Amino acid sequence: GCGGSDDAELAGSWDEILEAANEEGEVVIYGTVAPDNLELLKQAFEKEYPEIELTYVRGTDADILPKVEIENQTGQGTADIHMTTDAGWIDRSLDAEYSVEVVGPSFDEEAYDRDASIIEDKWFVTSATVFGLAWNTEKLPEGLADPEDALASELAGGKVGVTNPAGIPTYVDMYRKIDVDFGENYVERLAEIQPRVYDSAVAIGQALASGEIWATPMSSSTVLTEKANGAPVEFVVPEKPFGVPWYSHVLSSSPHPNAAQVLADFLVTPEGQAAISHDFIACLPDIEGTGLGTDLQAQDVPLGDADELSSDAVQAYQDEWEQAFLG
Amino acid sequence: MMASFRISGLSKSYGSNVIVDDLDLEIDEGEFLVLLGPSGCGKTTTLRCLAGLETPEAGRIEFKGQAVYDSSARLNVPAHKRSIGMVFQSYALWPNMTVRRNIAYPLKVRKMKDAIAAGRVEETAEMVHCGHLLDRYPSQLSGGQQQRIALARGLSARPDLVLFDEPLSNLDARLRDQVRTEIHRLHESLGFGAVFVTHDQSEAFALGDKLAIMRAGTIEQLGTPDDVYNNPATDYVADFIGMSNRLELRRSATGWQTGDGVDVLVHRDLPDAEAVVARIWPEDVQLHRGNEPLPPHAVALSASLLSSEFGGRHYDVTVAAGSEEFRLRADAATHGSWLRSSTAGEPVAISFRPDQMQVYPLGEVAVDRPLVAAS
Amino acid sequence: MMASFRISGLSKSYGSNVIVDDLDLEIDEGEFLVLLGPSGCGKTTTLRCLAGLETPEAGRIEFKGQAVYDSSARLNVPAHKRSIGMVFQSYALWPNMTVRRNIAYPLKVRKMKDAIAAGRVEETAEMVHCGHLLDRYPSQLSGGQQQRIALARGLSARPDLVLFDEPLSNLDARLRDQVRTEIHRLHESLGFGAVFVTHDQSEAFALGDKLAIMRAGTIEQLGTPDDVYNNPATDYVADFIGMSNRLELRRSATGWQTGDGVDVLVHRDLPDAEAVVARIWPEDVQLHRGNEPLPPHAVALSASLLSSEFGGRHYDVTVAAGSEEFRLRADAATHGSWLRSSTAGEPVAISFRPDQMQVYPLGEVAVDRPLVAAS
Amino acid sequence: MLGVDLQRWRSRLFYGALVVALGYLIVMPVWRLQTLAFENDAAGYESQFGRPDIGETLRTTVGLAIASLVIAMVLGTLLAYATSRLPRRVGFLRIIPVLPIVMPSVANVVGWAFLLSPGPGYLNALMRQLPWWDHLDSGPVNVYSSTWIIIITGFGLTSFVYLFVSAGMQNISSEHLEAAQSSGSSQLGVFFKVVLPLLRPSLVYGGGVALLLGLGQFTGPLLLGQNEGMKVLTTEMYRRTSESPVNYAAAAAAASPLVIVGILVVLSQRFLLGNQARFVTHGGKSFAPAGGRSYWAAFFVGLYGFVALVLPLLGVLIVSLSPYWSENLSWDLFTLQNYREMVRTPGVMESVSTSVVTSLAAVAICVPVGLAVATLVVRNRHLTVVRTIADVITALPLGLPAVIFGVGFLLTYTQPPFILYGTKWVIILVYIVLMIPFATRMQMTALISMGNTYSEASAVSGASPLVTSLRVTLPMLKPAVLSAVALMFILLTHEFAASLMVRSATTQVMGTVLYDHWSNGSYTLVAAMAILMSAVTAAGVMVAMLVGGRNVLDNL
Ligand SMILES: Nc1ncnc2c1ncn2[C@@H]1O[C@H](COP(=O)(O)OP(=O)(O)OP(=O)(O)O)[C@@H](O)[C@H]1O
Ligand SMILES: Nc1ncnc2c1ncn2[C@@H]1O[C@H](COP(=O)(O)OP(=O)(O)OP(=O)(O)O)[C@@H](O)[C@H]1O
Ligand SMILES: [Mg+2]
Ligand SMILES: [Mg+2]
Repeated sequence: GCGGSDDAELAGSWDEILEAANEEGEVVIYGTVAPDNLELLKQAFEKEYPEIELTYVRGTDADILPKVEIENQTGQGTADIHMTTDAGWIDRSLDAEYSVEVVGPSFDEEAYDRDASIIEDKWFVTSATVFGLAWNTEKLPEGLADPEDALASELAGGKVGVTNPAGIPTYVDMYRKIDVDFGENYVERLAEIQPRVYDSAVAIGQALASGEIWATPMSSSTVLTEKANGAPVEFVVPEKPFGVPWYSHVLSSSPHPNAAQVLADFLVTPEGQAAISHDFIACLPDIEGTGLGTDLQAQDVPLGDADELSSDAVQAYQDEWEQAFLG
Repeated sequence: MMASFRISGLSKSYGSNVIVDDLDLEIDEGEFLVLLGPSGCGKTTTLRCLAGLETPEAGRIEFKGQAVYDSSARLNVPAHKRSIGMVFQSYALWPNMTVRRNIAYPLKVRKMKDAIAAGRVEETAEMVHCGHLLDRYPSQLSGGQQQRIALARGLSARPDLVLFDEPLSNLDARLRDQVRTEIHRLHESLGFGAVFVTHDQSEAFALGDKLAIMRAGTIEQLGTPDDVYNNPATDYVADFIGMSNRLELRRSATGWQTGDGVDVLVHRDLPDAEAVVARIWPEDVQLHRGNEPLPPHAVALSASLLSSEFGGRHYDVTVAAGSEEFRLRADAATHGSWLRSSTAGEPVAISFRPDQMQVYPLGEVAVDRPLVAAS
Repeated sequence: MMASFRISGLSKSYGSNVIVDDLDLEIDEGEFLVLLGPSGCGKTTTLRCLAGLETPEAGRIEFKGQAVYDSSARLNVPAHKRSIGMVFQSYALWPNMTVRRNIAYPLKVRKMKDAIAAGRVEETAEMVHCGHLLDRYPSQLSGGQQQRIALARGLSARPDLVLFDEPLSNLDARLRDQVRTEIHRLHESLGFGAVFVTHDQSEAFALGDKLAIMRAGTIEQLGTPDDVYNNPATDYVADFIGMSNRLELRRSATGWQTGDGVDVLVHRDLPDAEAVVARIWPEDVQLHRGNEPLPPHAVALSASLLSSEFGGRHYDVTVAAGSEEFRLRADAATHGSWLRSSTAGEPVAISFRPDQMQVYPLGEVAVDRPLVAAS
Repeated sequence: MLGVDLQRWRSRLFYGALVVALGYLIVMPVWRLQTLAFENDAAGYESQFGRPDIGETLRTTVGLAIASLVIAMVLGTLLAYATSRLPRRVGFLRIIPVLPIVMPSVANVVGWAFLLSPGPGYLNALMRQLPWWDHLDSGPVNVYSSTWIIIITGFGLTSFVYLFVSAGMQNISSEHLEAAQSSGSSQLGVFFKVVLPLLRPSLVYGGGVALLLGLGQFTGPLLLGQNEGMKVLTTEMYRRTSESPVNYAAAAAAASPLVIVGILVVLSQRFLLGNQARFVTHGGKSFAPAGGRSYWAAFFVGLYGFVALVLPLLGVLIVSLSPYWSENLSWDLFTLQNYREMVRTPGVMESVSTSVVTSLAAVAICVPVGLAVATLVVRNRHLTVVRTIADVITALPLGLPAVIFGVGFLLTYTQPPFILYGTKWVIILVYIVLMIPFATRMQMTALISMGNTYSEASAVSGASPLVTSLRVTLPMLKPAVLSAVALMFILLTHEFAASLMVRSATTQVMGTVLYDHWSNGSYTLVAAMAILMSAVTAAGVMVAMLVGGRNVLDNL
């Protein structure tokens, strides 16, 4: 791949980089993190670097990954930094020269733990999400204490919501993990109570708020936003939660290579974390508004195994899953 | 004979426009009535009220003594339950059905299976000389053939009353004559009652047992063709049926004279009128070359030639006499040779007998005859 | 006078259908030529080739000595570069333009600004008596008014040649007469060359300086109306122009006789023919009541009454004489009263003078006159 | 001397170039897709058609299309008949059957979900107040069942069928119906024996289009069909393009049956419409069914409007005003928060302007191109080959789901010779391709019904062909053009299936923003966005009506 435009080159020292970044004046991030967090990030970053305007683009991996690839192929870069949870793609990208090394000083802060956090000096852990138990407090006032409660017979026949893993490696990974972590044959027993199937975690959150379903063992923490809006929902992280870390990298097709480094650096500062990891798991300790009531840190959440998540493996699991849940 | 179909006090408006205005009309059994009138006078609307395709506001319509519409009894028999046939200007043959199915349709929907079995379809097609076209589609027929099939369709169920809405006006001159004669003969042999709408006076004269001349939603004159031709009731009727020559007369010391001061003898008593209008048929006006002697006792006017059109045994000549234009028919044998070589503007004279004039009070008022009674 | 517009050897086919077949025609300057023929004979196609709207396969068309189409030179001047005006059957006024803009259009696109400034639009509108309609849209006009405006549009640029494609056939009877007279007068005052297509023979006779009767893509007869009326070249022409009475004659020992054995004197020399067909105009046939004495020296046939239609000063009567049907005009004054009370089937007689017959060899062959030469 | 030939060659050259350009634009993306699907020994086909559930998928696709087609045909025809019988006083009701297309299909589907979701659906909640249902705690209607997906899809297609059928009805002269009535047919008899048979061409054509739309139906199965695992070809294509890694080859393969059916339908329509003479009813007066006008018709049209338009819109509106989707409605919960948030979200307002700009640009290009193609097909019968190709090519996009073009464009315009990715141009190009059939067909119909005489009258008046088209043809086509513009604007501002593929992250249109909200955000924002889209579309239509008069929608 070729880099950004000709006049966009990375400056020498960090100070020069900062100066060049101000010159560049803008930076673009693509991410799959919730839009609210990206908005918080924008505000925090522009407060810290008033001369640089941050633009964010929120999309699913299916949306964003092809675009990143195409921008790299064509050399028509738009994005500077890209943030994803797709382990397989991260793995493949290391051979494809999609990324440049990160140079910011914050990566070397002790609290960040560079060795545990950065892959090949390019991909750095940024945040993490965990899936938890959630319920509608009007329909189910007593709530859920652990995953086993979601299998109660009164919830059988469409009062529990689950996500369709169709083609999404992360969800396949989740089903495999909770089948062990949530108790013996958890997935099989879950299928037996005939839960309602949704296309995404977001859809489950909406259904929960509306009372269409009463509970779910696999809610994303974004239901907390609904809760803040007054919706009758509650969310807890179970003992052995399933989670996914977000990794970010600076793109080699970046049109603003200096600003990109500055933003990368900012992401792993406490200010950056307070924004990007709000209601998620931060990659630094003790950040206000993060952690979801646990003391987990993003580095504790392992990245999926790229081999187990090959498209053949995902397809095979999908067939199995459909047999159990929709068959 | 008792009137078989009777319309009384019929009124119909669209919004605030009164289209049919308290109209009375009777059609005897087997009678062929022609409704003649200018565009927009309400002919079609009247016909559609008769058919039941339009709902009038007031009045009563009787078919053979039975009311099919009565505003006071709130009765309105729908179109498909009246025994009618209808022939439209645009033929309105169903393009997706063969000729046979088109003609058979009225029999089928009226469940007249016996008639179909007895060959009524073929018989009716034969009557309009289209027996060989039964398996074609309408789009494969000429206009004249289509209109004949439409006629057959209107007649196949042998309805009591057949309604024609300008069925000939889409046909060209020669076909028009043929289909007209066809209709005439069919009527004579089948004897249905008929109402025929047209605004072509020659059609009306040729076909009608009786003529009704309509004007703005009412009947201005009802009579036999002969009666209407020779004694048009009003100036309006005279104008409409083609009595196109018009001469205004004013009372003079001795009697009546034209604007140019020519004395004209008027055979009618017109005590109150100060000015009248006289109407003369083009056929009754004689043409004279400038130097010819003029006939005695005739009204003679000097004029100048405007144009002449060859018509076979006659010429249609237009002349200007004073401020009026006159149309007349000049015999080709007598006038042909000089007319052909004459040019516009050539001085001529015209004459007509005073008793060939119809005289009406000036103005657009409808009047009863004799005029004395109207004054 | 030299022919101003000349068509020679014109041919045009659609696929394998030859529509116009090696046709020759000349139109003199200021001449009004009427193309008369049955539907589908190629009148419109010929007209469109003249206009440049259709590309012929072969032949040559000259406008005032200049070729505008020549198949051998591969020359084809497009329609908009020929100096023509055209009046369509369907008016074809542009509905989105006012009358004024419609009439001004030919001047504008030909960049004749001076003429517009000089008031040509108003003048032309005045000529068709529509000066007061200039600011209306076509949809606000009656059919007759629309056709007048179409006329004005066709004339406003004062083209050399004006083409009319059945401009009157969408108008009703009374309007047709009016607009026809209008066209006649405009032609006399402006003197343009004109080709007028119609299949109405009375229109053709009334308007034409010359008549061309077409048949299947060729000209069957070309002559003045008078000439065509009195001496139709062929049986086909005679039939088409309305000489509808037809009598087949066979050679007998003494001369010629009808199928029923009535002797008929034929004034022409017909050495080879065994059978001929005679044509007689309806106007030339006399009607006689059963008991009347028949005129001497006339061909007299006994017949039975079929139907009669009132026509004002005359009746259109159809009778059956032997196996033939005859149409004739009976004077209303003489025959009116008994005709009105007569019924179909009543025995009558008809007669006509032998010199009023046109005689042609039997069969559909086109022949030149005198018949002797054709045999 | 060379006049004839030169002129011929000039028009041949012009139309040839036009057809080549259109061919590249329309055929190339499909070609690219197929190349991809056949790569590596047709690995794409193998991966898509080797799936165990492919039979089920195909059956569902066909079943959904046919069942919803039947609903749409019946409703569309009845509506067309009913609107022709509206009492004069409520004649304005006749625009109701086309109004549902002003609402984006996502909004429509989501609206129904809000209303009829078995648990919190507002209508279900209402129905559970009724005595015979008060024992239920969910239902009685389950909008996620295939029955209801079919019904909702059928409703969505009804407007299209209506457009074709009512246009067909306008062409039946009233005398044909009165002839049947005076022959003794009752009103019902007239409808079945005369109206329906005469409508056959419109029914075949409208049915063909609705069938293709039904086969390409995406929103309903995707948004509502998850529960029961409903799979149709389009959702499969979507899955293949949204899994990781993206499998474009399999998506392309999944599209193939649709491409084939699409081409077949387009060709057979062409064939059927070629023999239309038997159905043309000439004659002056336009369709006005016999037997007068009826308030039942008004009631029926009104009811349809209420069910197909007002109800789902109401559902969406309520949700857009709520802080979260809930079955419990109370006035004090209503808030404009969602709208405020929507306006604040970066990109939303830009997406409105991008949508409007790209749609207008596409429309502005489509109109003259469509006119040129229509002129070629209608008026240049001597260019046999070119005109046949043009006719088929321009009908093609109607037969193919927009997603296909989206993917095809993504593949085509990210490679030389034209690298347009990331620009608005690629969106405009897709939009042009999607709309070419409408632009062409509508102008073609207008040209045909206009006839040749108007332009011939201009030619003999001395106007060259160019002057004629500028001064006569175009002004006379104005109503048809405006209607086409209105329809294209509506469809384009709602577009998201193709836009999703070719948008770049910073060039968003309204449809893609709505989609993003749907997949990442909350339904309340989706609802607000849907209302915004409807408002923008309605505003566009209003402008068209201001320019073109009230009957812009009637002329559709
Ligand atoms: N459906 C309608 N709504 C409103 N006005 C109408 C309607 N039908 C007819 N009219 C008006 O009623 C008047 C009479 O119409 P009608 O069709 O009866 O006339 P007509 O005598 O048949 O004329 P024509 O010879 O042109 O057919 C006309 O002025 C017409 O504009
Ligand atoms: N574009 C065409 N393609 C094929 N055949 C045609 C075309 N135009 C005309 N014809 C055929 O050519 C023949 C002559 O047509 P034309 O229009 O010249 O006849 P016409 O004498 O004007 O008849 P009418 O009096 O009916 O107008 C007809 O048989 C017609 O079917
Ligand atoms: Mg009428
Ligand atoms: Mg013609």
